[in-house]
Amino acid sequence: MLEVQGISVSYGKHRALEDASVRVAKGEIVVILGANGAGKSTLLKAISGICEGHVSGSVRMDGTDLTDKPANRIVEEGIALVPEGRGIFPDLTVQENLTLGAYSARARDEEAGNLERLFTLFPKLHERRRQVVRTMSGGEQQMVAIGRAMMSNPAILTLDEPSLGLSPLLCKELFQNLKAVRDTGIGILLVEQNAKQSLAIADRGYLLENAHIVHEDSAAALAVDPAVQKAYLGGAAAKPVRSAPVAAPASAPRTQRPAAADPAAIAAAAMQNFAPAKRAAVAPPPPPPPVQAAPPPSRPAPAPVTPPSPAATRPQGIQIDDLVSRARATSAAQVSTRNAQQPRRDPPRPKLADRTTAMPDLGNSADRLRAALDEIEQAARRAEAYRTDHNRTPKPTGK
Amino acid sequence: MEILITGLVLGGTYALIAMGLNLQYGMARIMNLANGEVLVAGGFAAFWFYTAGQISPLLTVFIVAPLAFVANWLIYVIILRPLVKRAKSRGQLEVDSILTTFGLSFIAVGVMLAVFGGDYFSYSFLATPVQLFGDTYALNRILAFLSAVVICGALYLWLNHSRTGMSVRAIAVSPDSAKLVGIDVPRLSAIAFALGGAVTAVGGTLISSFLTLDASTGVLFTLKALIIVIMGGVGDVRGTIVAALMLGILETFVASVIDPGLTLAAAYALFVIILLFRPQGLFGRKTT
Amino acid sequence: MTLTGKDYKNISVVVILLALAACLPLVSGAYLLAIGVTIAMYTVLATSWALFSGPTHYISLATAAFFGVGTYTTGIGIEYLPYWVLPIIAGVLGAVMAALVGLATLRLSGVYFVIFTLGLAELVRQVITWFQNFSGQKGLYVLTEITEVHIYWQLVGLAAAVYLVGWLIGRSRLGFALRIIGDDEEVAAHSGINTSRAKVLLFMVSGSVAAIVGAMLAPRYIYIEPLLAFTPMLSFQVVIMALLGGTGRLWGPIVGVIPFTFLWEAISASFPNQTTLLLGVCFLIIVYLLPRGFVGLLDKIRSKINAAEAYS
Amino acid sequence: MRTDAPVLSLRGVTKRFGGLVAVNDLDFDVAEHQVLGLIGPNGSGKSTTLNLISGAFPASSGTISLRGTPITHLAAQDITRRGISRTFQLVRLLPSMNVLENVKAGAVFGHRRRWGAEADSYAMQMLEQVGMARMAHAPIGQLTYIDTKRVELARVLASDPRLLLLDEWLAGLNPTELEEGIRLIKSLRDQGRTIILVEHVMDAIRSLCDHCVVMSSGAKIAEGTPEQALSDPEVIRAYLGDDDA
Repeated sequence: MLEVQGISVSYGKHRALEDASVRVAKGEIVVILGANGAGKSTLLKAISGICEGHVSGSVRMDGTDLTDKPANRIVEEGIALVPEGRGIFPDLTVQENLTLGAYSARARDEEAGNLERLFTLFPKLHERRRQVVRTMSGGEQQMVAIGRAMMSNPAILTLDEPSLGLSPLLCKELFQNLKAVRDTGIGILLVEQNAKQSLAIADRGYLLENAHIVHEDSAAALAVDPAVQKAYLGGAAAKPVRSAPVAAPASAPRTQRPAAADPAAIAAAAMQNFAPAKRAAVAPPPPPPPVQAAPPPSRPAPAPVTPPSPAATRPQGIQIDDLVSRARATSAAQVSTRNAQQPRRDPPRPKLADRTTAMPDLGNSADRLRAALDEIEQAARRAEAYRTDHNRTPKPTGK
Repeated sequence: MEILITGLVLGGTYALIAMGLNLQYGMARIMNLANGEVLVAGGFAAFWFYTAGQISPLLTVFIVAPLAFVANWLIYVIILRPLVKRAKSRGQLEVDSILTTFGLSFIAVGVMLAVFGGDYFSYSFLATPVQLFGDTYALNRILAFLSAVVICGALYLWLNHSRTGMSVRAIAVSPDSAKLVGIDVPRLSAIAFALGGAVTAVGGTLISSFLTLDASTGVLFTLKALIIVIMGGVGDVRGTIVAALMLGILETFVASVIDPGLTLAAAYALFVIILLFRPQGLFGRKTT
Repeated sequence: MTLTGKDYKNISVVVILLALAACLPLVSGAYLLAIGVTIAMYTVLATSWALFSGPTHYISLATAAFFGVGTYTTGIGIEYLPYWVLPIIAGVLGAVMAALVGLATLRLSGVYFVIFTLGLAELVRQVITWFQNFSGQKGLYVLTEITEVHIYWQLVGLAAAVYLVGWLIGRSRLGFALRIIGDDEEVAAHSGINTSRAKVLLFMVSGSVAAIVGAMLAPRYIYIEPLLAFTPMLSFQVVIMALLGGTGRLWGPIVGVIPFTFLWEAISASFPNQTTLLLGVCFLIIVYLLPRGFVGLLDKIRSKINAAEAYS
Repeated sequence: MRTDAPVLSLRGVTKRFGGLVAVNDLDFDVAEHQVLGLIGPNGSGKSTTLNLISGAFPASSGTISLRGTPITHLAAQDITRRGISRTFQLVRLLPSMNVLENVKAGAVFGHRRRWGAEADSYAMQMLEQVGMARMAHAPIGQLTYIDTKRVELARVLASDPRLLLLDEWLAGLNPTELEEGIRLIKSLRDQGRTIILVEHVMDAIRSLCDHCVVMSSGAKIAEGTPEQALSDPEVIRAYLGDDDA
């Protein structure tokens, strides 16, 4: 069992990770989701002892303290990292990469057995074992990287964005492979941007936002969490149903800028991603016309300290419009409040458990899914129409 | 034909020296400009053992190699490692290590001058002629060449087929990845550096059996070794051997056809051509 | 060009110091004058070296090559041309040679440049020796009316010129470009600076000055031969003096040159056989104890004093 | 319809690194005064595209032209001189210089070259624009993270570019800083500057961009207004992964 307790990392003045705690047991896949720059890679680097910043906190593997140990010692304790950029030896052959993977003392005795197991898992590596890795495709290189890490006979495998640069098909294959690795009893800690696919194979997940771990839940729960979507596509994507009818009529002149919201409001919307307690508050610019009459704002949206009591006071049908109008009404006020509040955001942060209960109940996930699919179809039609009408990069097919 | 064989023979010994430097620069990432002094020291040892105790240079090799290994290991750990740790960037390490190894080379020259004096030294070992393809060659050169072939071959096998050799190559290819597979990079870098020094010193021992050396010729060998390593591609064993043979043949050609005084000029001309058209070396790959 | 009051002050200080330096032959004996020539020579060489190597961090070991080319320009040319033309020709030759070397190597990493310049003096020496073998002569006699005092004044004048050029470069776009290149070459390129051109230009200045110094010093040697003109030790001494003083400021190298010249005199006198060894020790001392030279040390002390004042 | 050439146009631009195709046959145009968002998941080739435009390395094939003139094979400094300036993903400042000198670097060597007092005053003007004038003489080491970003932006602005490339300029900012950052970029937009924005902060994309190009695995998968592009099913798939459900 890998236990990371209250780890903080800073690069000079820049705090890349603050007080993060994560644990991974053997035989489970744990995924860490988060936007770019949220600190995901830093966390994995800190665990593996290759972080260049200043690290505090503790990393323990089966009770052995690994904090401040050199990277090669950490490998000996059974943690293998597949870093971003793969961490392979591009000028060596597949076979050599794998042999090097088994360099550590803990792996040597089992080298033959591990290799055999690996080749059953990835037959392609066996086929290509004499090939120089640099000449292989991105997906194959990723396979080598995972194979290399598995050769060190790890108890925990950590991977930094393994799907990076892979085509959707290869991604699918990769995640299937990871599942197979998990089934051999290895624990996997996965940092990913590809939320849907990684959640589909994961057991648990953490949401990392702006250097903090803001949420922990089962993978199934995270998969239907609108906050996860928002973390990737921003405010409006979480409510595609609403934006569909009004969004961008195809005839809109393209030089026209979107209704210029004031920057504070934009930032406010963007910041919804950072402030966990306000996850439900969506203030997308340009705001769509309310479908139903919005109830008057009961209190300013950004107040982060006490999470709103769920479901009961907020009928989900009007929730978004409600929040939109509130956000609009208070957007000017928000700036000053926020300026005053943001820096002090940390101390009153509610505990994880509180926050999970504060998650707004979005009802039946099947309904949501259906709505989302409808929306996607509409969007596809719209996009098609737009393409034929307004193809400004003339390709033969457009005419 | 004669030029070709003499050139190949000379190139073979160059390959050995350059291999030593390549281990130090390509693998341990230290540009060692005191490399030539290590070579001269190896030659001195051979000279001393031969004149004082009639010990064959071929035997001296077995004394020189472990001594040079230990000495270079100490140099790396005591003098160079602090620089590696202090360096914030590759560029800074390069400047620092160049200056430091210059200093070391001067110190080595100074010590050798103090111990042996400034004279040329040479001894006559197996200077008997042998017939080969109708021409005559000195036996000591042939022997030196054969020894170089054996050592280069052994090194090549070691690097490509042993576990430690492979991990040394791994450090050369990607030190960051090497850490992740559990390789103790600082320790292995020291070993690569020490081994490079030992190989160079052995090269010096062999060369001293047919070339005249003096305390300050080291820098010429450093230059030649550097040119070979860069021509062949840093960290590339095959390239080193090919480049060394090329240089050996070129030098022999220039020396016998134009003027023996122009060998370095010829080497430089070759070097410039390589720099202009293939700056990554014959076998090196462009870094992007 | 606008000059501030501080500029005027600095200029007058430099002019006064140079004038004082020029007065040395009037008051000193032959020995002191000889040391004066040595100091003036290394000041010019180290300052021009630092003009290029300071901002770019490329370590040039080609000083001896340029110097030797200059010496030979005088040695060969003195028979055919009036003396005053020769330093000019030497300067042009040095610049051309530097341009060629720079174009071939300055695009590449620093190591290639070091290696190339390290062998350059030896390369030129071999070629010249080879030429001489044709003509059958071993060396050249440079017999002129020029005395040690003349050489000294020429060098002081050249030093003034080098300081002026360095000061002008520092105020020019080229100097600004070099500072940017020294900080971050990629930013420099993306700011619109032609980085290789800037580097080659500065290397040309540096090479040209070294060749002029060689041309000026040739009469001192009277007899020149390749081994003397292209002694690699010269390159190393220039590097060490410039680094000892510090390359961050125009006045840095001279701070290294003066103490080092006296130290070197003492070493050569007391340990004539250990000079090489002690030069090596000097290298190590600089790398480990004075990585930014005396200038860096002064800056450090000054900032510590400032910090202490800020607290009190 | 349009008579004037677009400020920048890419046609069939491709970049290979060894066997890996980082950018694959990319076409798009940037019109005058347009703010174009270049978005896509990590590793989709956005930064590589920016590097190709700015001349950090050459394209393997295809053409990039600035107002109809090909600039595909020019060196970085020549591209900058012709009027394309960029910021770097990880801020790159000149550590030995103060804030004003950093900005002056752009003013002196950029698209429109200035020198002496003119460069100083122009650099100062740019510092005012990004709100850093009061720090003009501060050393770089004293700056906070967002301030370093602002100085870098000022340096780029000081070169008077026709086209501005911002590489994840908002990444890594905390909420307060993010707000300032968005306001700053918005002010640039309102001046009518032509900008390519590589960005992950989607709300910023939505509000700042006129037009979006979405990339995935090196290729363009969608294009249009931010609303259109972000609701494109292909885009949703690229970001959230294949939906197995």
